Amino acid sequence: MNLVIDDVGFTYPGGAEALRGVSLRIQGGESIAFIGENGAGKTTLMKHLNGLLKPSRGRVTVDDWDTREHTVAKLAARVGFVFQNPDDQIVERTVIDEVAFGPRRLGQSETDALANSVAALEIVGLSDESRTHPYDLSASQRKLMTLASVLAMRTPVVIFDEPTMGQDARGLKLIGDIVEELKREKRIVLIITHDIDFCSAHFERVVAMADGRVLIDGPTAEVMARADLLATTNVEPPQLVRLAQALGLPVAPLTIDGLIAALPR
Amino acid sequence: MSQSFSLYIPTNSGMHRLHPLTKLALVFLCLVLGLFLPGVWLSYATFALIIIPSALWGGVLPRLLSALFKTALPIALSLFLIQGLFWPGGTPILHLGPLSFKEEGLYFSIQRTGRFIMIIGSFLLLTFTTRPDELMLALNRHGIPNSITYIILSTMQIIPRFQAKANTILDAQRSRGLETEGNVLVRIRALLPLIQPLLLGSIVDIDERAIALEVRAFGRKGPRTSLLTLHDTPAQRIARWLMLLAAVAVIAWGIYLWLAPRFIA
Amino acid sequence: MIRLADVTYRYPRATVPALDGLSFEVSTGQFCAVIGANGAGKTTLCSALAGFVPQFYRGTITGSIEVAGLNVVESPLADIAGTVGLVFSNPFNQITGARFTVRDEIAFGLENMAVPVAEMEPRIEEIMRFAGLEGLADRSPFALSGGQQQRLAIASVLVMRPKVVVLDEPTSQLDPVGAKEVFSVLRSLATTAETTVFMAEQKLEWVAAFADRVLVLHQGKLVADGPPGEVLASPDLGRYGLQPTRYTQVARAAQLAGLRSADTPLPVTLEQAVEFFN
Amino acid sequence: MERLKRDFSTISLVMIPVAIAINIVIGTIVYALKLPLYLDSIGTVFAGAVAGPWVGALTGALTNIIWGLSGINPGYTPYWPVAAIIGLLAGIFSGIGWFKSWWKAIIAGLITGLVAAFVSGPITTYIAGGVTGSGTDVVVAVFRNAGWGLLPSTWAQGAISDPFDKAASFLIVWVVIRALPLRFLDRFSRAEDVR
Repeated sequence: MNLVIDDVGFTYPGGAEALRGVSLRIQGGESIAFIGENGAGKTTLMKHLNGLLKPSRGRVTVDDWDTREHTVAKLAARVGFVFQNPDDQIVERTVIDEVAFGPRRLGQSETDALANSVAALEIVGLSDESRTHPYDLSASQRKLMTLASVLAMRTPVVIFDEPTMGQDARGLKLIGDIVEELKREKRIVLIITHDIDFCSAHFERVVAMADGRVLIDGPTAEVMARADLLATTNVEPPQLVRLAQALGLPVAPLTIDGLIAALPR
Repeated sequence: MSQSFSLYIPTNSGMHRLHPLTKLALVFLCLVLGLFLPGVWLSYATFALIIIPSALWGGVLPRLLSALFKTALPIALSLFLIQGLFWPGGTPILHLGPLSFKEEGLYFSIQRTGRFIMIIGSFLLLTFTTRPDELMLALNRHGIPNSITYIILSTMQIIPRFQAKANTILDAQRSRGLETEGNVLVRIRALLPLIQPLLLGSIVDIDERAIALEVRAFGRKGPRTSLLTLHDTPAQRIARWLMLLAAVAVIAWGIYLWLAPRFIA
Repeated sequence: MIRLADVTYRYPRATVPALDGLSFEVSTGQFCAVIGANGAGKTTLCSALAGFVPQFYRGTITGSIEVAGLNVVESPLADIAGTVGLVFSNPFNQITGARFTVRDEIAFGLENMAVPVAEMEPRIEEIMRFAGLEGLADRSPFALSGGQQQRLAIASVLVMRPKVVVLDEPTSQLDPVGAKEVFSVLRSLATTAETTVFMAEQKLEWVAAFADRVLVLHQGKLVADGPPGEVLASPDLGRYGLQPTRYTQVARAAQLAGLRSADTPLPVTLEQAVEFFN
Repeated sequence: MERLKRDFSTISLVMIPVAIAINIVIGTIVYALKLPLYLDSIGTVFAGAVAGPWVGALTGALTNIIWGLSGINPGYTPYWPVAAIIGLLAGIFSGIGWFKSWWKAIIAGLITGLVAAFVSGPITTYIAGGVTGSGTDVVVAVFRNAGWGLLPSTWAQGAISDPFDKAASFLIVWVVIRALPLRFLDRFSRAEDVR
């Protein structure tokens, strides 16, 4: 599976130009964090990958499919997209049915849909809640449930929009584990986030966007070292990088061990 | 997308500067004229003599005419076709193959179209030239309870938010493979996954919205002040009374015309 | 300014208490943060300080809560309104929608309290400057960014001059820069205006940098209480589902690796960490 | 009186704008989807069901007034009494427990649709000469051609389209109420009538 975004421009019907020529190539197994200010075009770009939006110019292809030639419902089998607010999708009366909603729509057999849903709930730590009403979960659990609802679709590409918002330490750890598991399965994981510490801990590649364009695109450590560029996207470097900079160390460490190793002995 | 659900056009004409109640009285008079004037042509005459000059003064005439045209055209067409062609026992004046336009039906259609454009035209005049919050403040000062004006104003502002939310819900469900395009049955089936999150999600939010109101002392009894100020003049006050008197006179005349033949007979 | 004595509260239909035997006091002008895992009772505690628990949510409560001299368990909500301000995380739900401009939205609470217009205007100007909303007075509240909307929500409550402001995760839906702005507004509120600030929060880095005092809730119970440097560096933090800041984690790792003395107190902020390592 | 005060709690005041917005937003979407339904009173029916007939009536009436006042659908305003009656009836049917089963909800919707058609007939006749400018006007043509009077033809048109639409709306509200956790339903004054 690979995604190709080729010089994509997009203008909303109202006339707002949200993307001004974005080109990216994404290979199977890559994990990429998209950062940048609200309105920089991150969500607009992600919506191009499953066909919710079709490019005004340029081309988006998911393997051999040009997104303009396929409906969202069809593209959903290849690209799973978790929206920011769980309340925008809840239709079923139990957590398990809610998670199975996508798999059933994609035409998975009932047995597969249920098995995939059970497995997805296990991953997000909600196995005990499968018979619970979604609205009887806490807001942070509802968010985890929506992650499960896309995991269960077993798509080769998974997109998360701000998955860590409102999560505590346990939730962060769970979501981190999910990302690692998806990476192990060689799926493409894309995330939109403001949580720079989370993105530096789990993502190999970072794309910073501003004003409908790609500002920087590169390995995480390289991007994190560019405090000047990050500042223009309303993002501060991760705590470890800031500490290293304040100590005058010549590295941009992404892990605690990395910083310790760089300390003068 | 506009910020509130209203076609108010913010310019600074003399019409705009009138006290909201003056405009409301004018609209009331227009409604009465539209509904109670006898004959076929009088409503067109009052439309030309009151609504058009007022709209011109307010700088909203082109917008008013185009909005009016869009609303009234389907009704007028339907009226002329249905009541013109199928008026039982009418006098045929124009033959169209097996069908014919009846004189009574045409008269009836002209009259009702006139009535309809008076009603719609006067609403549009009010909407285009009156800030909704000023109108509500004026009504509030004249005995309409605070709760009603709160409901009307906040509804006007949450509708655009709900429209956006409905679009997001649609996107979220399509991303999970929900098919929304196709035959009537497919589209009807797509309705519940759209309606339910919209309704449930907003009911869940009701708690917070109610608390936010209480925090701002909305539940406090007793008098209130208002930062918004309304400008009134003695001339406008007199004009309002005159318009009300005129409206009452027209109603009385209309009732007399309706009753007189019955009593004389 | 805030005094809780043995407060236990259960939501209707709930089997376990959401607040369990809470007792503490917060003095005037203090910036007090309450932290804890999701479900620890932070939101319930915030609602209780403003009277909505139990008056709005019903349920059963024992013990006493006094805020700014009011018995908030029993005083009518309309009386609590001007004295205790409450702000929560979703800015959209806090905008009344009944006003069409930022200025009128801020005025809403004052109008309900029948503050004369002549007095309203300078108060609104002042609070807009304080919250960094200058130049936005005539905009629609819905045309603002999330961070601006949240500062509007805070300004709309502060303009009523409450003695205590309670905030329930006010930065959770904001980007990092927006979050830091909110923290610094609250810091100067506590310092210069002597308003007591009580805030539930997840972003420990900012809690460490801005708060005077930190409470830790765990399953409805108060399990730690003290200055940020002490509470946030405590080895117990993990037991309550919380993760110390990276600064603390690195410093602890350095101690374990024998690079720094185990006696030096652990840092919780960037400044302290720089000091720790130099 | 005490009951009425409870019906018009702060919760209701906040719920009414939400219900009106639901009416208008769903109504607009359904219209755009070109479905043979209006579904522009789901919010009204919900409000009536959970907060009583008077809240329902107010929700209905204000929906049409706001829709008209916004300038977007000025032709709807004169129908505010119809919308009010739909809310009122939803509240009354909820009071006698008809929202507790799906088939009773459908019957309640059918009856409400008939009443709505009855009330809207004279308004349509007086203001717009019996037509609505939509496809169902064909029905009026057929009855007029058969020699029916103005008002009866308009009634016939309404009686064919309204009950079906209201039955669908009542059924959707029944589904939504079933899906709503008790914790949230409890906030409303008539919660015990619907579950």
